[in-house]
Amino acid sequence: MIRVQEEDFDTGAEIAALTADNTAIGGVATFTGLVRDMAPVDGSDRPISAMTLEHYPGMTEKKLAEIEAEANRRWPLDASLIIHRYGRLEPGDRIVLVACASAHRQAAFDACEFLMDWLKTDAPFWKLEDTDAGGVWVETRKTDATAAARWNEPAGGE
Amino acid sequence: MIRVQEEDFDTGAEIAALTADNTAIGGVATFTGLVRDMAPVDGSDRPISAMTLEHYPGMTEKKLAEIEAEANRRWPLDASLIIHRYGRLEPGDRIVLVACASAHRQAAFDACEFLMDWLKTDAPFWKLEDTDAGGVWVETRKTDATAAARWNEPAGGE
Amino acid sequence: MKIFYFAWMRQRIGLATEDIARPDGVATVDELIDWLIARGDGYAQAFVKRDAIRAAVNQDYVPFDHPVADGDEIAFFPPVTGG
Amino acid sequence: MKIFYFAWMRQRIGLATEDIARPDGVATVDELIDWLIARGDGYAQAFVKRDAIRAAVNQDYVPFDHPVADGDEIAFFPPVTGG
Repeated sequence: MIRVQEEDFDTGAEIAALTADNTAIGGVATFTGLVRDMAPVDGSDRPISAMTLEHYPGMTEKKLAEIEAEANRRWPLDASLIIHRYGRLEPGDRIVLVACASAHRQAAFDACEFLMDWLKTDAPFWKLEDTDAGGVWVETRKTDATAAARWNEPAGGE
Repeated sequence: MIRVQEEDFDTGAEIAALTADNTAIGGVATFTGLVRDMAPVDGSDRPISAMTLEHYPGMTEKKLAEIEAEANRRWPLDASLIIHRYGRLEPGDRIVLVACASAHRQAAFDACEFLMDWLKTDAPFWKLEDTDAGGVWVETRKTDATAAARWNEPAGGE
Repeated sequence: MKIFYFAWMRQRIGLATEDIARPDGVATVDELIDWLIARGDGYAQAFVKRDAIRAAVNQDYVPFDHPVADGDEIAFFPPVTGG
Repeated sequence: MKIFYFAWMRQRIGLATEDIARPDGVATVDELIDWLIARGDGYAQAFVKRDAIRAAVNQDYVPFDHPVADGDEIAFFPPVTGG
């Protein structure tokens, strides 16, 4: 299931709903992304007071659904969930939740990492941070591309 | 923080408490383990109606605190939490929650996997499953030992 | 063609979206970019780091040699930073 | 010495815990196991897969050549299955 929304979400309720009525599930791996109070700007960390998340309505939902389907092809998941917020957020606010349920612990973890890595490099979202130097568009981090690339390795390389 | 308890826990509230008042945290990786409705007994899956978790009071808390400290030494975590239940549980019930918060996504994931792997192989808990063939003590799985062993590799091998 | 611009490309161009008829001689994303740059400074500024820009046609990522046609939904945006 | 048994070892021995004075000639975990097995069938059954058993002294895992002393808290248990 995927959801793109402006409003906050209740992590516990979302996880509970994901596993309700399926007692074959052995575990749920999740990642919750939060707005940090500091951001690197031109090489040094600056405090940020807020963040505005822009996205591409339509394409966002399409790509999220595609990548969720891909995760379900790659790993034996019983359930999966991606929630990504947009709009204005403040430090400490939840941005994103990825949850993967499986009978197999490692499958749940791997799928969760795969989805987070992919969200960082291919989901059409852009972050504008309000810093004391003004609004700054967040730049892509090379480490995110590296993290995402590991999932392109030949089968058995994982 | 570690807790060993008979009562259930509220995953969302636990994660929120872990990250409250620290807006330097970029994300939280979690794993929630649930009681499955089937268990392998002598090579074939059998339905289970309940599970009783026995543990070694005193040593459990000691070992959990040690391994949590080790995770904090290995990764730059802002906060971490292990909750492990004992007593009688039914399929779908929560058994364990591990949560790791960090400014760095991969650190949060790795620490969470490390703690789960360790709980499987070194935390003094034993599961007795009620199956239609009677009470069956769960046997160690070789895959758990393999999973735990990967954290013993020389630095840089991860 | 309906064209969308996002993030700092949107700010530099001063538009989030616009409808244009496919210009003569524009058959690919690359040729569309050339045509847009020629329209003025805002566009030139938006496409200045051309290699870093990503293009989508009908909500799928495409390489710049991908064809464009009337009726397409085309989007240009900087590297994404979600998650 | 206070000795604890867990899971199916506890069931086979029929005791969760017992206090014993360190027997003569018992200086290590291994020697304690030999002494316990000699006490009777329940113990022999509990320690039958001796290589699979884990031992803890004062709540730390120890190898079987670890010394035991009066006042120690000693535990024997099967491979753990938590998490």
